[in-house]
Amino acid sequence: MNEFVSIVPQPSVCGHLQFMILLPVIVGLLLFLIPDKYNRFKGIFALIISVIAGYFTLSLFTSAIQMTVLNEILGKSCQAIFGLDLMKDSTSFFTFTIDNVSKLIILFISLFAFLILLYSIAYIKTGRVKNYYTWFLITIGCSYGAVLSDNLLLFLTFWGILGITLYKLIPGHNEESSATAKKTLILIGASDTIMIIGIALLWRLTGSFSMNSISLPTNNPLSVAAFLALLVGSFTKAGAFPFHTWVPDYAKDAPASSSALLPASLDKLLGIYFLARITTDIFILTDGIRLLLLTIGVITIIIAVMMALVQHNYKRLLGFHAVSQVGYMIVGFGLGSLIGIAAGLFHMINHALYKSGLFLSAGCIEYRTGEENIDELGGLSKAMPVTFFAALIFAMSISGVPPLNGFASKWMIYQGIIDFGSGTGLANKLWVIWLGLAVFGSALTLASFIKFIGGVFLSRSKPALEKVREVPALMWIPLVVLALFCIVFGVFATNFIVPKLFMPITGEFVFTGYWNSTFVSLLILISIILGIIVYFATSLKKFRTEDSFIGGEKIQDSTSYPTPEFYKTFGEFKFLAWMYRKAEEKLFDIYDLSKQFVLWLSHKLSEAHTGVLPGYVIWVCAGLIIMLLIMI
Amino acid sequence: MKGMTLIVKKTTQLIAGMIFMYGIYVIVHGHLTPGGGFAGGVIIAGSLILVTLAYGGEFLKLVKEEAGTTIIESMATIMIIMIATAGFLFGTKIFFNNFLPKGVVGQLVSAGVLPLYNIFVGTEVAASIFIIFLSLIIFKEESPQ
Amino acid sequence: MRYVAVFILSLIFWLLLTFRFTVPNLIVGSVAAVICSAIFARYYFHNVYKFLQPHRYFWFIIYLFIFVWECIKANFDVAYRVLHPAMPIRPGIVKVKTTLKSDFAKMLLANSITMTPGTISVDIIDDNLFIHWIYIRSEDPEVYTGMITGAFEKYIKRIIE
Amino acid sequence: MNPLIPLFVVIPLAGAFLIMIIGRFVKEFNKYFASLILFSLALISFYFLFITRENLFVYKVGGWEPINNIPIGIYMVMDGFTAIVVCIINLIGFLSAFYSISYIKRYTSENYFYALFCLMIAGMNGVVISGDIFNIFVFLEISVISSYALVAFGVEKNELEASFKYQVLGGLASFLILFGIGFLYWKTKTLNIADIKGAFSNGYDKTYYLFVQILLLSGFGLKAAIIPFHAWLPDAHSSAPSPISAMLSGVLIKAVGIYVIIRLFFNMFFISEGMSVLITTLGTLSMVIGVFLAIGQWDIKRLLAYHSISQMGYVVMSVGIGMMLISKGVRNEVAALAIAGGIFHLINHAAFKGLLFLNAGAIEYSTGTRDLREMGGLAKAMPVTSATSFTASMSISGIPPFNGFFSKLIIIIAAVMAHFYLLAALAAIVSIITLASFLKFQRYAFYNEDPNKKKNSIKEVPFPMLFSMIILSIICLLLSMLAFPGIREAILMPAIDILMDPSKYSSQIIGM
Amino acid sequence: MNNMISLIFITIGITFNLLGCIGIIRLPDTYNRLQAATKCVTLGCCSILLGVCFHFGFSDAGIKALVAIPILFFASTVGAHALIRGTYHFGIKLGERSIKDDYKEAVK
Amino acid sequence: CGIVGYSLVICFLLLKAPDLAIVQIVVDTITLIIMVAVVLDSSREESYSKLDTHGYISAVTGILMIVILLYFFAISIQSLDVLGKSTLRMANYYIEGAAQKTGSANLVTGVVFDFRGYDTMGEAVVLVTAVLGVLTILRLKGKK
Amino acid sequence: MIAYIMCFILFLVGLYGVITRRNLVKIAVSMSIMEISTFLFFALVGYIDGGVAPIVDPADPVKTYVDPLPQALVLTAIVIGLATTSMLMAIIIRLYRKYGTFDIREIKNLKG
Amino acid sequence: MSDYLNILLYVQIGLSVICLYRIIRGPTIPDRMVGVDIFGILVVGVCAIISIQTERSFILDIGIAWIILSFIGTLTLAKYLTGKKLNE
Ligand code: NA
Ligand code: NA
Repeated sequence: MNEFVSIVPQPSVCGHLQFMILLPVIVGLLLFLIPDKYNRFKGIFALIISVIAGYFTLSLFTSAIQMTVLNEILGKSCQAIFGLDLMKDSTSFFTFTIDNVSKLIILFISLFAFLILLYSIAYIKTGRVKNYYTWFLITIGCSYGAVLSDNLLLFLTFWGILGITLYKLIPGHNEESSATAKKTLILIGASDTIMIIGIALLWRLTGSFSMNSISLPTNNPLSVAAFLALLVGSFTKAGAFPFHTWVPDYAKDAPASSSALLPASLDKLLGIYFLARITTDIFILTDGIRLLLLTIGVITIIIAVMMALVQHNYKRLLGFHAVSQVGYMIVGFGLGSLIGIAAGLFHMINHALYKSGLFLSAGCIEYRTGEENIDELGGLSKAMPVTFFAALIFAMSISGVPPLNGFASKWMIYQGIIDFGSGTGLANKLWVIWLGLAVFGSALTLASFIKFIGGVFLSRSKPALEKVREVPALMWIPLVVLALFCIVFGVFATNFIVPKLFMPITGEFVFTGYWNSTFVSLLILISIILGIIVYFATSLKKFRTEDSFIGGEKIQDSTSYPTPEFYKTFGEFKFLAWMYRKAEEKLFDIYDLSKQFVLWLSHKLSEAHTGVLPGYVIWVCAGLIIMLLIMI
Repeated sequence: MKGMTLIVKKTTQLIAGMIFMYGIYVIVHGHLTPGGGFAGGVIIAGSLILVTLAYGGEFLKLVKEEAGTTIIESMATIMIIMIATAGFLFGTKIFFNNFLPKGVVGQLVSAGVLPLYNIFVGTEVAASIFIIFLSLIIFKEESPQ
Repeated sequence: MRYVAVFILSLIFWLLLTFRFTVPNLIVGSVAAVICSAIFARYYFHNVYKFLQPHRYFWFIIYLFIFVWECIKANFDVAYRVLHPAMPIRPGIVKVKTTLKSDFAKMLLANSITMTPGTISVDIIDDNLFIHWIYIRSEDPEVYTGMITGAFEKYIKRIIE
Repeated sequence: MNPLIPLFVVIPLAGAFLIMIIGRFVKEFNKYFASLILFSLALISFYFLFITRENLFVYKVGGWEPINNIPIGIYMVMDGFTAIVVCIINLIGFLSAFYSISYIKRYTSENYFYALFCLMIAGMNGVVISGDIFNIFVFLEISVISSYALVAFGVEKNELEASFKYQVLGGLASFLILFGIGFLYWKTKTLNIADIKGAFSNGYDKTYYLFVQILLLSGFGLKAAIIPFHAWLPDAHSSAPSPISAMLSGVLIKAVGIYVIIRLFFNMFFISEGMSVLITTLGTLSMVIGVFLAIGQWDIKRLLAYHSISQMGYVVMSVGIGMMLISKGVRNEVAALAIAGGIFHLINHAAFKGLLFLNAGAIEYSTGTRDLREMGGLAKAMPVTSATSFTASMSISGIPPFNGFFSKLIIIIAAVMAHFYLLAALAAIVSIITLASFLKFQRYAFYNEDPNKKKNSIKEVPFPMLFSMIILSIICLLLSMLAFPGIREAILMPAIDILMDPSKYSSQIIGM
Repeated sequence: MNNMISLIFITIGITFNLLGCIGIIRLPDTYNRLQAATKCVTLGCCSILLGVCFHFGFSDAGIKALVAIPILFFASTVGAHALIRGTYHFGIKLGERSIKDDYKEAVK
Repeated sequence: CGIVGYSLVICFLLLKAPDLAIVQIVVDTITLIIMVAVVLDSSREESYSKLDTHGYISAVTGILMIVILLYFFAISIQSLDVLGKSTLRMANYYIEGAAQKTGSANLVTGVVFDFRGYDTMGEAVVLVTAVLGVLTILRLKGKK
Repeated sequence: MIAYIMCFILFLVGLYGVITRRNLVKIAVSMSIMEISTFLFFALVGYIDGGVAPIVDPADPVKTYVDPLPQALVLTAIVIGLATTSMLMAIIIRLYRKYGTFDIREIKNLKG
Repeated sequence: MSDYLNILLYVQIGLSVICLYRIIRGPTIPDRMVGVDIFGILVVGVCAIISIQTERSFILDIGIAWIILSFIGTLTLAKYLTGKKLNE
């Protein structure tokens, strides 16, 4: 792909690499010292840094280098400073892989960073999130680091820092958002910790921390455990079932630009990047694992989109979609074929484009109206035309309407599934199920976006929204750029984007031979019709609200779910109704389940500490005696 | 009446001094006979405690005494450390070196610095014990709820 | 004056304890005695000049013998009561008036009474000694005062007053 | 005979007494003097950290040379492990003392505070540099008695109750230790740790050996608050003034508990498989139960205190795994890794737990409460406290790039490499729950809204407190550097070497 | 000779002690026990000390034993006195066989 | 407390430990005085509380524990020197010519102040610490 | 051996006291009983048959002394014990003032 | 001769055990205290006898110390009985 952009001169990669990672981090830390009063200045400064980093990325993208080790440089500098041989016996710690996947992803990281920063300068008002730009820049630097590092420990370090920045990018100023911040970091941090075990197991099994050099078949319990542990990390970051529950909450409570940066784009890029790494580089998957991946993929698609359907808060709705789309990518990687992987990566990029776009448009709406509930909005298309058109493109894209990019990648996934059906394993035999559910999910997506677009932009204008104007240029320019990307990636998908960007990663594959236009068109038609049916079935009914169940600790989400609409629609589906009710009770939230268990156990243990001294003395003696009984 | 009966008071007059002398005897002969700084110090404190018991607390102007004794005790301990460090400083660089001449075993003036240690430990112990005693007995506060 | 007395007494006590008449011993003893007198002399007797009157020592020695004799006598008495199967005791507290004026004398008397088996002084209030008696021989104050204090009072008067 | 070794005891002792004497007449003398001497001690300890890399130093108190290779005086021993712990003690001590300059203003009798503080430091230094088991006991008593007093420094209801419980259980511990020492002397007729090991090599009865090991383990385990001997810790550590809590949790339980356990079980007893299993089990129990107890707490300091139990569980478990491998004689490099993880975590815990308690103190100083439900939204009012406490919280929860992450990483990796998958999984789960409880702390203290709406009255704490907190949070970040093999080699390896080779310690000392 | 004398004294002392101890067991109430016991035991011990004095003769030990006698004397008598007074104030009634209590009015 | 301590003194005397005896006497008396001071300061009433369920449980547990611990103690001391037959190792050098080494006729004092003078300094410091502690705890007001 | 066992029983009696007594002062007394048993233990360890107290009489040199070291240790330990006891008593006095009771089971403000 | 002394010594110690009986039995607190007081005096006798046995004078020192401290202790106990504070 060196011919891709030839205007950039060949870089001295090592120097660039360090700068790329360190510069944003260090500048971010320096910005920490500037008070938040000068927020706009900080934003501009951060923008400049992101441009510089973007330049480095670009030069790296065009370079031919595949891997580099920074040990010598760091080691020498430390020798000079501390007189210690820092890197003794650790030849591989600072190894960076710069293969085609990483190159692609860091390029897009730079793109998103730039666009969202541009947007943020206008969007982030002073004091909304403390030290926003600090965490933003650190996020960028560490994302580069995570994507480029080859050593799993180094990777984990960068990966973990991203959890902190994610946490810090929520304002946390009130009950709900602080609870969300907490939940987010607990889930992310937990997944990181589980990854430690995976990495430890990998080291135990292979004796190496290098992603490149490991290639482990998942044929014994330990390697399966290692795989699953790493999978948890990837899933949590990307937001896949059952570790997705932080994403909708985060989307609702964080500023739209934070959501656009992390859950919508960077976390997806990284999570799916890591998924690609573990499914292709590190492990050799067996059939059972594929089955698992596919199952999780479709479950993610369906569950999240069904939850999205009933949302009234548009940011939360987008959050659930951010989860749902991950399912497609997982399905893509679960397939394991070249086309599947390419589709997964392609969908990842596409999703990042339109989902960050959607979040940014949501931010625009919020910026002007201050309202987060779809029911309170309407008829904004006249007042905010640019936002409307951009949002429309993103919505169509996510719903898989041709010729936009969402269609292209979903279509590749469907194709991959059909392709997969020719295999012999159990997972292969079930291809119809995967395909059917994926298509159904797509349909539901469309339905919910009809609701979003219709509810926010099209329906009758509300009197309260008379004074709404279009957002400033700084905010709509990124939207337009992203929308253009969506169109370009859709239109030129088969003839330019996929062959040029994704085939270098996966290897050559042909998909023209499998082109079955009737079939695919039929699928699209079915999905569109289904979507419209669902939309009308739900929206024709008058909304009724019901107090949501409040149990255990005060639940952070005060918005009520308008469940009755769904009861009416699928009145006969008692099971669905039950599922929704339980979902409201957070019964499926892995976070709340574990929290309840932990608090219960904690309470029981606490009760044993009665505060009465002789009891404690008895413990001591009992401990002594038990030790004696065991040992002697 | 403050303190205990006349009998106790008069007896105290008679034997408190003896007890004090005996305490010093125990301290000074620490390296020859059983006892030493600690036992002797407590006996000295005992003589003071006896007076306090017999005559009542205020007889000794307690508060003032307390301040004084704390200093005495701190000084005594610091002297111990100084003697210890003296061993450290006098050439040999050995902490806790018995650097004085040892003398003839069994004589009062013998055993190098040991009698000095004994004396300072005795002072310190006497002060400490007496302070503990005083603070416990003059402790006053609002009555229990 | 008192200081000197306490000093000398302390030094004597020291020498008795150590029973070693070497120079270091004397020096140490004197230092100790100085400290002792500095601390305790203020609680000491006021009329220390009495120490300088030799006849008091004479009476003291006499008194000592009488006291020991009384003790032994009374001891056998108590032994008899304790060992007797029926335990012939008639205990009670009696009040005895003393003619002694000085506090120290009262103390000595009370101690002497206490030391004599069978009687023990409970308290002194002004001139009245309250004595717990294991076998009250007489209920008449005149009689029992004589029995209890009689032997000691006059000697103590001579020693101290 | 390095003449600097006794200074670790002499300087703080003399300091304590000078504070008592001069402090009575010179105002403000106590605080600056205490900080000064602790700072100088910290410098000396850094010096030792560098010079103990090659060899071990023995200081024979009183100049009593061994006769026939039997040590007759008391030895002070300074090896790599000692240097690390001494370094922790004096550094955290200095920062806590500096922090106290403003914190302790609201208490009466500052002289007593600083004098006791210095005594506590002297005691801990004495324990750590001592090579004689009875001497360890004596200095242990100095430090714990001063800590009893310091726990009760506020003389309110809770402080007194906590101190009483601490004293009774601490006293029990002392008796167990004393009995253990008696047992050791009964058999070996010596008190020098190295010599005891030599004496045991002539043979011993197994039952006796286990009995004395268990006595000492439970005695020092009580001081280290290993479950089930932990009951005093949450009370005492939460009731003490915050700089003292920082010292107790950050340093004391290590210096007089964990350090001695490690020292005795590696360098005095022969490592046996049974004991190492026991120690690992105790560590795991502490790790798990401690964290479950912690997460339900609403009192910040109590929450932190229970976490100390849990984090010490990590250390003990890790060291126990190392012992187990050594006793089996297999996978020595993994054993070294496990021990390194334990010691690394020990160092880290001192930094972040000290910092957390200082943060808790700052919060209490500003808001007047320790109950999480009573506070909120402090991030605006107290930016520095908020930032430093975030650093510490992330450190203890094992989030990169802070130090706790690396030590937990090493511990988990070592557990996996040693084939203890269950332990690794437990360590991970505990780490997650730790994270959860610290995010709870962050949420209720710094995020959220103030339930009492008294925002304007809350101010950031004065400079000395800020200074200590900032330095400690920088240390939290810098300590991650220990994860680099080169630095680990330089600082942790001397300690690991002395622990790894069961006879190195005793043979080196006896030879001197 | 000296040894014989000392032995005799010690034997006498121990006999006194024995009597005292029998008293402390047998006598009915606190006052009487105190009565019998302190006196006998003190005398017994003084006697033993005298024996020691004879044993060591005119040496430091002998003198020390002699010095101990008055100290013992004062200590035990005053102790007994204080104890009996304390007992009375503590509220222990005189035994049933008591016939007289002059102290009662004086305390009031 | 008092009486156990006093009995201990006799034991010490019989075990040829006069130093311990004298120190034990003084310490025991002081302990007694301190305890009396505390009890006096609060209340003089003896509380004879009946054993409740709680009490029974702890009593039974206590006795059970005692029996078990005693058993372990008994089996673990079997291999050790019996009373009076112990040998000297390190202490040998405290006796052989120690009087000349330290100049002290009282070997215990010699050990305490010379061979183990460092311990003794620690002991003195412990006492000072306790004094400071007592003064600290007995302050009337802890916080301003 | 029986002496050692008796000594340990003394220790256990103290322990039993700490467990079962409700009065703070009695707990303190039980603690000091435990303490005393440890002292006795050391003294027993140091005893040697036919040995004399370790005080040299220049006039009358003896060969066998009992072991002076445990005695030195106990000496130190006794003082430490005294220090601990006085601290404990100071706390108890304050506790009584604050809680108005000596009952350990009433003193349970800190729990959980 | 020394056998005889030994017997005397053990008789004396046996007497202290009798005191122990009273201390444990009670029945009142003053009774116990009387027991303690007497015990203290008896031990002086023990010391004295031991000092003859061992021909060492320093045992007498212990005896004297014992007298003194048991005296102070007894006074404290007596004061406890009177119910006065120690500083009254
Ligand atoms: Na992240
Ligand atoms: Na709160």
